[in-house]
Amino acid sequence: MERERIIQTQGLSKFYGPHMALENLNLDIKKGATGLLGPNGAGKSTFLKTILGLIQATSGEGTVLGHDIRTEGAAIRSRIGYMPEYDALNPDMDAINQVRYSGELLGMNPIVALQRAHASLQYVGLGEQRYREIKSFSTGMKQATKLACAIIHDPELIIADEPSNGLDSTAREFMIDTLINTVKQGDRSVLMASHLMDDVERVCDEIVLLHKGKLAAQGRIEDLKAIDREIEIHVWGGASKLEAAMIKRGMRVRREGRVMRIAHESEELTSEILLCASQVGAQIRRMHEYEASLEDLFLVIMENLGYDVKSSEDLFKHPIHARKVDAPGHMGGGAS
Amino acid sequence: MMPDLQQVGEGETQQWAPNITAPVVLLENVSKSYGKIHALSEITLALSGGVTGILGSNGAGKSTLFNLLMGKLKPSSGSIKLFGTDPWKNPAPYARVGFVPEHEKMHDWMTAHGFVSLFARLNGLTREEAKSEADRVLNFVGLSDVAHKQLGRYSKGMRQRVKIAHALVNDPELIVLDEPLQGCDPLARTTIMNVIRELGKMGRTVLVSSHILHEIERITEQIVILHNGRLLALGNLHSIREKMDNIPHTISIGCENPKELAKDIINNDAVYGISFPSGDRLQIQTHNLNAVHRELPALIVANGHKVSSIDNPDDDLESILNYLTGGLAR
Amino acid sequence: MSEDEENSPQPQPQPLAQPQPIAAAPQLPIPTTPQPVQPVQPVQQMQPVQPVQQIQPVQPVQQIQPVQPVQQIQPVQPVQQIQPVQPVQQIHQVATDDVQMATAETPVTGQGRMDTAWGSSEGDEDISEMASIGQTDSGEIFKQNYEPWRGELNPRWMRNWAILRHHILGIFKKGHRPWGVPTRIFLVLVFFASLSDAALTLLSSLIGDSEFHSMWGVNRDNLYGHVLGFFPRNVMYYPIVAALLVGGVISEDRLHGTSALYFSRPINRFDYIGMKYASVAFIQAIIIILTLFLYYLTEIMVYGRGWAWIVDTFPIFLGALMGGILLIITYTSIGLALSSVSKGKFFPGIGLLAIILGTKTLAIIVKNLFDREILYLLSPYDCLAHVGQTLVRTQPTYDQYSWTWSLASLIVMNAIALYVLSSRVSSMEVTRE
Amino acid sequence: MMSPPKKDNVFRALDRKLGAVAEFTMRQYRTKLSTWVILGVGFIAIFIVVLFYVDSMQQEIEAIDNDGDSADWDGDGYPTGQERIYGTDPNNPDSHPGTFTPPIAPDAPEKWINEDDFDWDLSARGDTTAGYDDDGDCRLADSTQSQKDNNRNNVECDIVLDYNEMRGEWSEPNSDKLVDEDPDEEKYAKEAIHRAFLLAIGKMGFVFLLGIFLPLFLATGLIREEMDNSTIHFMLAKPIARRDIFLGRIVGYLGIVWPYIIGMGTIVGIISGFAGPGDGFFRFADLGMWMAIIFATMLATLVYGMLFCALGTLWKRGIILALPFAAWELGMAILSFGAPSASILRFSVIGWSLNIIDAASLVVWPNMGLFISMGMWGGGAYNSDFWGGTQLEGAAALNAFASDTGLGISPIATIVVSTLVLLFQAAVLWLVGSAIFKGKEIE
Repeated sequence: MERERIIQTQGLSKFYGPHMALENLNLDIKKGATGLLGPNGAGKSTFLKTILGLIQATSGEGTVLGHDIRTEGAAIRSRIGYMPEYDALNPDMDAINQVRYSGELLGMNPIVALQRAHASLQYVGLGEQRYREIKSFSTGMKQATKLACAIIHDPELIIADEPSNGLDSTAREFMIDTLINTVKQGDRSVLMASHLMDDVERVCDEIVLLHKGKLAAQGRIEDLKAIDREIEIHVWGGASKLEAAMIKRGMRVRREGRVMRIAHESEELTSEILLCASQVGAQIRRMHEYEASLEDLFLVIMENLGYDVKSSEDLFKHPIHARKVDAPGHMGGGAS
Repeated sequence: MMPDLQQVGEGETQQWAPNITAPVVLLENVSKSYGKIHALSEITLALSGGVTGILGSNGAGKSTLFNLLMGKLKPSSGSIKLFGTDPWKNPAPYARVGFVPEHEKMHDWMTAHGFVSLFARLNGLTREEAKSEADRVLNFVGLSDVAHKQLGRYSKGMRQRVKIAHALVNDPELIVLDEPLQGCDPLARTTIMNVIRELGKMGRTVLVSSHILHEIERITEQIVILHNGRLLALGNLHSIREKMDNIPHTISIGCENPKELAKDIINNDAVYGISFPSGDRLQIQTHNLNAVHRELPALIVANGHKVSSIDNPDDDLESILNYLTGGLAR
Repeated sequence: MSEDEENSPQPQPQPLAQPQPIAAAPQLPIPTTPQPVQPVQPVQQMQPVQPVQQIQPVQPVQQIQPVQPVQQIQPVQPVQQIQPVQPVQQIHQVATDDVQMATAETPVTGQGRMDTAWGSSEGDEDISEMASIGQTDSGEIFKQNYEPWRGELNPRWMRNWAILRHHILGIFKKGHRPWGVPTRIFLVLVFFASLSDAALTLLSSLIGDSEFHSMWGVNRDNLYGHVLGFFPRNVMYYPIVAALLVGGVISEDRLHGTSALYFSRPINRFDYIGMKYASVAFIQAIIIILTLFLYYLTEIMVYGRGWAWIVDTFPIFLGALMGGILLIITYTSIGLALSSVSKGKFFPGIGLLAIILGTKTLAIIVKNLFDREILYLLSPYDCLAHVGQTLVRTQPTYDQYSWTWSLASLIVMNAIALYVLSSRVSSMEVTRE
Repeated sequence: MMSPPKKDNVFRALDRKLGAVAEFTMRQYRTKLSTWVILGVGFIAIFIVVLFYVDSMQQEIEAIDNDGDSADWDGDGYPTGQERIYGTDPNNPDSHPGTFTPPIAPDAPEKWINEDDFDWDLSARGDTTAGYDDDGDCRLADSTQSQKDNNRNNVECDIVLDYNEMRGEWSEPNSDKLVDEDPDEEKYAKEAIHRAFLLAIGKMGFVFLLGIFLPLFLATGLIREEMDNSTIHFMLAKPIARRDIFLGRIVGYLGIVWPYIIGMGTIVGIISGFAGPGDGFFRFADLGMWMAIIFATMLATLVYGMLFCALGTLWKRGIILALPFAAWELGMAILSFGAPSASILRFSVIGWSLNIIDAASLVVWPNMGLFISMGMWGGGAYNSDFWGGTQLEGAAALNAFASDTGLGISPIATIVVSTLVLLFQAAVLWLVGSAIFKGKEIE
């Protein structure tokens, strides 16, 4: 079943002087939840601003919900709900009034806006706190208020910029649940930009990965994930011996502290691992098939683009001047 | 009256009295209250070397703890020592400290390079030294190609990386990171986590706080749990879990024939409960995880069972935090 | 990388790795009543029971239709097309009521009996309805109900009206733009102080003293004076009113990031500036123009002025009105321009006062030192006064200079201010690079 | 592996912490729009005054015939003054020097305007006589001795100048009739306006306006803005004492403000030196005044900078605390014009700063008091101007802005003492400010 497309762009480019923020972007985002990923500075903000119709693309065209992004910015903005990354709330207002006002700014009449403000605050879990001033809110409650502002007019598309950033686990869980619920039960679309891959993976089915203004990957998360099967074990005591024993038996082992991953090649692998463990007396606290996460996917894609994870060796490759002057000599400082 | 020409960071209220044997971070009965609110009460803690995760929900007192360590707050009672020296009104210990504050605001008009080299100079480097140091750390956090762009044009994650770079510029012994991974992309996140872990292995003392428990789990197993300003637990998270013996441990084993496996396992004294949540899964309840796990591999191998997975569903940070804080810190 | 972390179950390889709990290390506080109840349950934050009045009152008729709910109660299935109404939580509401009714047997209050009675009398239909759909999932708990909304969004004028209303009503009541309490108190004080001439006119009619009336009644000087003259007003009242008002109007949007709230909605920059401008100007107009009207009206009422008098004085009145409007426009332009270049609310206010009072001070110095008049060109207030004097035709202070220069200077000031304002607002960000 | 660190000299040491903070502060100012707005407004304000000064220097000042002897009352073509010299009757058209043999040609009336300028020895002090009857109408041969010596000091045609030690000012000149009675207005007015301008712009423009408002807007936020933005956290986590941060911030602020003041002072000084009246093409003598003005303003910005920075550190709304100080200083500035020796001035900053300028004006223009009283006297009341005074233009302005030092010691000593006091105030405020900052708990 072909789902309807909500965002489409063809050859979208945006230059800031010589600096290229977006380059020839051909995107096709369908109804449902989509994650907008990319390393820092990949052009996500520029992309969001472009599809909101707030800045003009240098070249290329696109539609959002059937509206042309170049000419119908206002129409787009009245049909989507945008949840900005940074604080966008007046700290001296009550949550209910802030949300109501955000509805009125869309053209709702005040009575309807008030009803909808109650409903949306209820929905984002701020039913009890809606008469409190926003400055007394925690980060999680502020994020929820921002979401309530975004969904007050029941938009077809919700653009959430880092919705779960900076939240503690309770608030984060709730924010994610709310977004999932919005997609599943409310049948709305969510475009979610986030660096927290776990959250994206939970909410979204598809991702778009931008890098340096170009499209690096797009598609369903499941399709994109490599099917490199591995067994992950958590060892308690005797990890090195176990590792040695397993390598001796010809297994391919990667190890990070107490966590080891073994390439899943034979059907008997689990039994062999346990055998090794019983021989060296190591405890296997956990053992399960390791499923690649979105984060792995991201890293693989970035690695293909020539960026890798660095280690402390890179940090200490060069001589460090700081040692010379850091502290009094008797503290071990002074000369290195 | 003269500026600090010797660069020794002389103490303002007391003489610099280093004590190499002293723990890097030492808190004794530290309390901090603002009016009626007790942000921290009676914290006693000593840390030396290794990575320690500071956990707690919003308002648990993490930021207060860090601010106390960084000499920005004066403890209401108790004493704080960094390298054996009280940091309040005394900047001397910070020669060996790197701090990543949680706040997002930075000097937007500065370039990343200017920002890092400024703070290198505040560490007592001269201009040239500071420049080369800044190059080094910025290259490390992967910002060398944009090092001369203004911070105001950086995204959140890039700013976060600049903050980390500035904290690493003096090659510190003690590194305090308040929510360092916020807003970082997975690449930076993994890099930073690797570095934190490796710095810990080099014997540096690293304090990290994060809301995302998986990240802490990936960095360290040594944790400090704060809740409502109280110290709830500290130490290795698995050991903490084992100490909580009034909550039974669960071991979940996926295998082809759970009933058969159960028969073999029931002989172990430590096991006191067995259930079969589904056809291919066996759950064991025990008070002594160690005793069961010690026997388990041999037992499975000896009896020829087919086991596909072993899991301790409640031996992770989330469950521990949950149990300890009575479900409030989910 | 130290590879030799041996069989030690401790993960940290280095000697000092373990935290060392010293003498008074705390006992591990083990919770006395562990609650392994499903912890991740955002349910308790949600209110499953929706207040009845929140249900969309739009098309209540359709809610009774028993057919629709059946297919909608499917909890998982994404509803293909958005149903105009949301009977989901309507059903849900009934369901919870029912559950409460069944379990709540203990309370013996009158209220409880009433509930029971109410429940039983009207429950038949609901129960039958329940039964018909109950087979699908009677045990479903709705954590969150996404309530669709199918209202029409009003066009541009309504959005602009919302901005205007939000700012103006904030002066009078809570729930709109929060103006500071000092600002509001000062506005009230100035309003009543501006009514002093009306009050004195009233008083003079009561006393019946014609000399008193000639001092305070409506005449050229007094009409001019109401808007632009008299010492406390020209220096103290209206500039400070303007300063207090413009303070945070744009700068706080920048500070709090609330500009994103505007620009992520179908509001363009022109409307944003225009409405902010209009609201600030309107509040000033309440104080300046409204009191002028009241003053004029008082004179007509208490002295029973006839048409002849009104026709005679109306041009003067219009002149004063124009002067007031010019004053409002100028102060608002300059003030908002200052507000748009800063992030706090102090700088624009102090800046506006500094411009108005500073140019005056400077001009006075120049006048004393070199005996040259520049006030009529330099100071916004004196430009206004010069033009206002011409409009009302009172004795001009700067009679040797043409008032057109002052007017030109005013136009230049406004143009510069509006240019700054518009260029700054057009660079305000919604997202951040 | 690394060479041992070089021995630190003072410069290498300053290049580190303190220098870094100062440099950082300067660069921060440079990037802020508000800095340029404030500096620009100061520039514009000062230069509007300068513009008018230059304009007034270019203006012709109308020569007034104070004694009225250029008029030809009787219509015989001879001005009154000429007739009076030759002893003919100025009111009789038949009596004029043309009837002499040989006949004397009539003078142009202009010759009898400004014909009897001041001839005062401006270095005089104490009881003294001065003045010379240039046009000879006092020394007329047919006048009696008592006519020639109205002031009865037994000197014909002179002016008695009496310096009142108690009040510290010159009393009204006691003049014989028709001595120095028709002074050159333009010469006096230009000099007086020039001096008044220097004093006014030095005291009100530089020391008060720049000296208070630059610190008010620039220094109040030095620490406070960093605290509000929570960017101070970065700096406090480094091994640098808060006292040094405070000092470094102030030094950085001075690094912006002092060059600005020096630049402004130099430019305005050069302009006024060229535009000012005088025989030479440049008034070198005034450079001393400008040095004093710049110096006083620098000290004022230093002390106020420390003060406002400390106030900003003390409270979130430090600018509200600073405003009463600014008002107090304005009051003190105004007071110092009228009563420069009031002891309450010693409790202000501006009193001491203005002392420096006043003292310098006494060094540069030693007889300021006499010069003022000369202009206030203006030749006596023989042909009063429209309002009935004989005051020359510029004298009132100069009188308003000039004042004594008020310490009662020599000008040089006054400058030294004032400087020391201001430096002491700055040091105390630095200690107080850094003590406040040090004890501040910052979240």
